[in-house]
Amino acid sequence: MNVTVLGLCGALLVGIGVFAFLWQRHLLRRVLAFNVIGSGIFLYLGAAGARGGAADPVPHALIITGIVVALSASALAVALVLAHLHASSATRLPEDEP
Amino acid sequence: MIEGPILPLLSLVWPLLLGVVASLPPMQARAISLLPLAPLPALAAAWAGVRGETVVPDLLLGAVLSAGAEGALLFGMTAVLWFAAGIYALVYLRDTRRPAVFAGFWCLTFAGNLGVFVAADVATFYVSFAAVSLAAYALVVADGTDEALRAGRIYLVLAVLGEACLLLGLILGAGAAGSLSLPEVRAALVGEPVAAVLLIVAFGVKVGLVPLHVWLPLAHPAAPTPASAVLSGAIVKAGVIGFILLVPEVPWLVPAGLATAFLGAVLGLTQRHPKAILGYSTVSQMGLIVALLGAGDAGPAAYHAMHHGLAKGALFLSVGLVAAAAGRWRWLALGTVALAAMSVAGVPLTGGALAKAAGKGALEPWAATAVTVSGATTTLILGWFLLCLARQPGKGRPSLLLTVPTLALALAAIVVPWWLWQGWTGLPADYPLHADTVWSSAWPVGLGLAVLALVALRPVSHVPAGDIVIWVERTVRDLRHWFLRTALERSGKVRAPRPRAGRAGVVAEVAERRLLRWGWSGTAMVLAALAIAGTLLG
Amino acid sequence: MTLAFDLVLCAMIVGAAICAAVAGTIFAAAVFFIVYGIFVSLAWLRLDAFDVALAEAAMGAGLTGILLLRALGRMPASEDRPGPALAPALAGAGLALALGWAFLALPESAGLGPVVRNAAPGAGAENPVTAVLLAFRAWDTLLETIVLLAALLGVWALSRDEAWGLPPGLPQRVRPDGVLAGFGRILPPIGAVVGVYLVWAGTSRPGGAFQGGTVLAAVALLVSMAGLAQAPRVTSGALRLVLVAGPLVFLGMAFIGAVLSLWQPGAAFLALPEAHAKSLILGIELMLTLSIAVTLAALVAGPPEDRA
Amino acid sequence: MSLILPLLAAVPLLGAIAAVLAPRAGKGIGLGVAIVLLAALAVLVGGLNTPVVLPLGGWEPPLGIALRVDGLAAAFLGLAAVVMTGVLIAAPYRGAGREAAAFWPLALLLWGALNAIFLSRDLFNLYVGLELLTLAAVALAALSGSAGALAAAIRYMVFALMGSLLFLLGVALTYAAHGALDLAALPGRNPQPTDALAAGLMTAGLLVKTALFPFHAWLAPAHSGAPAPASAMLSALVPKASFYILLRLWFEALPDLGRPGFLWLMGALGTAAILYGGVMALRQARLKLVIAYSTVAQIGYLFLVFPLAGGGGAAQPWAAGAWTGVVFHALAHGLAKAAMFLCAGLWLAAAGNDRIEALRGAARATPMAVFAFALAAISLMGLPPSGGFTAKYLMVTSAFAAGAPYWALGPLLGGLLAAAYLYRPIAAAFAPVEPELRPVPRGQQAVPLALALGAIVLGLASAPPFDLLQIGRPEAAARGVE
Repeated sequence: MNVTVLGLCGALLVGIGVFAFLWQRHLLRRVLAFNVIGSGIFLYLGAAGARGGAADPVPHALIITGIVVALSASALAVALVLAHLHASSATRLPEDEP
Repeated sequence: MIEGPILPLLSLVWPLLLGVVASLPPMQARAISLLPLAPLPALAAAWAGVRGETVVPDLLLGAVLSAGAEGALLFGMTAVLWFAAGIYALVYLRDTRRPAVFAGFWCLTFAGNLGVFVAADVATFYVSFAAVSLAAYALVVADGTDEALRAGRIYLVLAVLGEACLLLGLILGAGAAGSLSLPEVRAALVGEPVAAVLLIVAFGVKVGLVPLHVWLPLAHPAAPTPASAVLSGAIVKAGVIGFILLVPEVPWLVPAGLATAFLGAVLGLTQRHPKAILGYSTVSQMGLIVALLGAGDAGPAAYHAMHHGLAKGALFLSVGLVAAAAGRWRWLALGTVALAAMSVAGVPLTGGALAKAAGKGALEPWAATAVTVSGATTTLILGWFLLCLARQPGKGRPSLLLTVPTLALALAAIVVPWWLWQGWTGLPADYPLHADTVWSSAWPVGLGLAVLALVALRPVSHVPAGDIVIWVERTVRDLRHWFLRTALERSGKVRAPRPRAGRAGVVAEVAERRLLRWGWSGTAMVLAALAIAGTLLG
Repeated sequence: MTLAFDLVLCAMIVGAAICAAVAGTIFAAAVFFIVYGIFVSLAWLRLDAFDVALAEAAMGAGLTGILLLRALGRMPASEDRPGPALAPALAGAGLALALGWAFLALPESAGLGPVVRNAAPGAGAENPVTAVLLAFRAWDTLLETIVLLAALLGVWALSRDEAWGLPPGLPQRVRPDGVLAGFGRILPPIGAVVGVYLVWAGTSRPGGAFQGGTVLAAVALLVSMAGLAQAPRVTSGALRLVLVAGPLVFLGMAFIGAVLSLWQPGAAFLALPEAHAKSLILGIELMLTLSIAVTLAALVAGPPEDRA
Repeated sequence: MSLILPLLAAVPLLGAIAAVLAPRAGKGIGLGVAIVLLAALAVLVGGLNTPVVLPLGGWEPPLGIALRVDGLAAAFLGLAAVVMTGVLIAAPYRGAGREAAAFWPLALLLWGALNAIFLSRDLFNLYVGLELLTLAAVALAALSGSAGALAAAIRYMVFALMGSLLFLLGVALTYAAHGALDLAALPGRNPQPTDALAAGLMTAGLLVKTALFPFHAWLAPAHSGAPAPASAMLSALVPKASFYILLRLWFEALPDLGRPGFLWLMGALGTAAILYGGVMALRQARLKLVIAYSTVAQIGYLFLVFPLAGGGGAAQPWAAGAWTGVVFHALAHGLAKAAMFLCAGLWLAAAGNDRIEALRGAARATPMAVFAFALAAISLMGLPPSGGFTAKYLMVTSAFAAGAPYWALGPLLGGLLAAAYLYRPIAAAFAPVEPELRPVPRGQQAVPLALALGAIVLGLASAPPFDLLQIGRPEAAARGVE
């Protein structure tokens, strides 16, 4: 039961993250939303793996790998956003500028 | 790896290799000198007789080369004609703009041209046909003039249309036959009228069946003379072999072909440029051949096509020869022209007379009469050609490399039909000497000459070469303007629109700007995931 | 009782996530995100996933938070105008509903837990998560360290040509008697000890190269920010050697297995000889930790820059 | 084989590490990697009769991860090897400056990611491979550092990350439902109601990464803004990797999940992509954008495999015509597109910009490059005897044999559109004017020529690759996904 709550929480986090990812135009906010989606997916997967009582270590390993990958992507994205800011003084993509 | 005789395969591969050699830096400047070498294996193959089946399982979808009697005959004619034109080109194209490009495409076109006659499977035939059709574009535009580029554009549009029809037709046929073998596809086509019509359009473009003929009178004057010769003599025969190999007996081809024969001749009379006149003459002659094919008689059609290839090749080459000849050389040149022209016109005892005599037997009486009468129109148009050609200025003494191939082709056009007569037609050896045979080929010539005298006194008014294409071009231009105007009025938002792809392009550009926005695309993405899941639930 | 706790925890997580998603300023959003990360690592503790909780706290909340805050410090405060909300809300809600339904529709647990626990001792690690990471799914882990390297190369490639060859990040100017400098003297030794312990413990208890590496990376960042030590230049051979040492040793060991397999039946690409598995895993982990620490620190520092 | 597969997987990564350590030797290292991999592939293809499976570390799935090579994998590994070799030879980066120090290791990492994907059978491992591929590709797209390239790279990343997340969600659901990540283990499991959602999420994520219309908007700016060698990799190889996963997923892991609506949707989007990409390509004034939008169109062909595989098409003279044709298309497009982008790079360097008008007279200044471009164009148009023709031929035949001739419309119209949009650069190159291009050494023109010839040879000698693809061909390739 508790696990189900956490799993549904993960699903909800994915929804919130997706909403923010699509809605926000500031690029750093998109990076942030990307991380919310990621952790939501991980929680969802972890909760699914814990339903049998004893925790399944395979999802844990996958999630640790996933966290590292997400951090790598975030770091590159943030660096890109900053470089873009220096090059064009904009915090959004050209098509999202008012 | 390769099963069966190797010579036919070598005939195709050798020119391709030469084409590659021509493009190598040390050869580029002298690439034209390679042209006469390209047909050597093909000549050997033709001399030895193209027999047997060559199978190359690793090539394409498993290539099979094998020629029927008609294919072998046209294969030989093609090799001879390209050989003669190649020698002619040594002098004629000495100073061409891009020798390597020209030589490369010459070799590619030639390989394709041979390929259509020996192909026995769908893929090889299509590849060869496409090679000969599309590579010939480079020969048409070789001079790079505006006129050549326009002719090339029209040629390309029709060639691509033909390719598309051919591909569809072949695919439908291969599907119906469940096989790639051409004879089986042909048999299956009887029950596939759509595929048959597609193939008729594809080959009709190539042979210049009215109204698909418009490229011929434009491309021939634009191309360099040796290229015009092979274009008219050999390349259009790819369409003939296509009809022979693939199109089942279709009765309405007889009237369609005869109409083309007469229309071509009449339109030719409206021209002044000698090569344009010859182009229309080819349209006319190919109409006769199509009529023979429509009657279901491939043998005489191939025989006629062989003769026409040699004679028309001589006529085209002679245009360059006359321009290079003055004084008594000019008389020699014009004499050669007259010889070849007489043969095409069917003056008794020439190759042309034999070709007509061989073909009439299979036709219904009215059609046979029409073929006889066409002798008059052919005489008329070729006489007109001679008059126009004689008016062209000439200078100097022609090189032997121009004279010999032209003369040889003209003589071959007369001699070769005699040589092959009995073996090919099965008619008695003296049949062409019978009085009624002679008479039926003599009176139309006489009639034609008489009318020619009238025309020479009062020339027919000039129609631009390509006739209906002028009207088509104008309509397309108007439609395009109309499209763009309406499209622009509708979309005030679009900045600096470029006049390409018309309204569809404007719509696409607006869509692209929407899709570039992550809010839109990302939402679409998530919804697509759910939608796909939805389709999978059912 | 525990259910009530879980419900409250989930409510806090979701609340923090919503605040991070819609907060009026980006700064507030970033702060909420860090809070959110800490809550999520609590949730991992609830799921008995200590390794993940450590990783989430250290990387998900910690390093990502620092990354966002540092980037924010470099940006002009711009007003924030998101796009239309309806379609994104529909997409988000639709996805959340579908996932929620799916979670309830999942069959009884079908995981590999028992299989892993049986095989783990033979793989040289008592901690089953470490066994999965460094033995069963070692290829994933290897690729993942390469992903880190790729990200760092990508980040460095974004420097201006004029700044190429400088140390990563902004030039640091710190007052030697400032608070940061003081912290910088006290914290590193503690951090280093914690980091190495996490790695060493990782084979039998929660912890491991990634968690330990993150702590060490934080130490390195602190030292650099406090101006105690100058970071090496991005072109420095030594720095680059440290960056690739972990993956290189990992790949090297893997290849030895592949070569051995030509005449030795038990050997294979990425297989460690069973007799030395435990020590080899520890050795690989230490090398990986070093590389991960330096890579993470350099990732957070950003491309070399020659101006503020 | 126990050494060959690890070599294919690890040597590019080792090369990347070496290039990090010795940036100045980047080119040499890259070529060394190319030689080793080409040799390994030659050995592999020479000895491949049945699929080869290598459990990594000796741990069999579902516990461990297994690499597997069949004909399809070998074909894509070969494509990557040939294109990457060409790109590495053609890439002009020298010294230890920023671009050189970034390009060589990133290019090798990209190659490593491609090989990892082509070899992998494990869904999560495929996710990690995809992420590695994306990060390397984004970094390469941003390499020039211009504002436009940076914006394009960010957009690329936003799209690609969302695609990865959707894919990861699907993977998570699959594991939760089946306790397995190995593709080969999935068909035997009990079907679960969540499978549809998992498949939908994974498929949508991969569609984005493959840039199928309407998720393609990121592609053209990113591919046209990258330096030419990077564009060649991005356009020729990167979308193929995610499409490859789609093929594996649908034809091997989940063949029974397909429904007519899904197949129809994929075919419709594919056809729309062909037409839309063609029309957009026609409207571009810059050569690199023409080529990039051509990629959008060419990607559309790939998705016709879904409606065309199976059906009446199975009863043709060639087994699994549509499946084989689509793979041929992916291979031929990869070779031709790499050649085109490399040509575009030469002309960009020689003319200073990549407007089509700037090409006028290029046939005189750079005859080999123009020839290469024209050969590549022949394959893209689907004219014989190119690989593009063989592909289109097989697809169109399958459409007719399956009694669904409307699916042939896309390939046929697409060929005409390709002829139209490629005619303009070629006509400009042959314009009879004095070229304004700076001369380009012949050695540099030879690389695109070799790649374009490869696309032609693929059609001329289609039997060997055809036979290769039959090794371990999934049953669903002939039976269809349904």
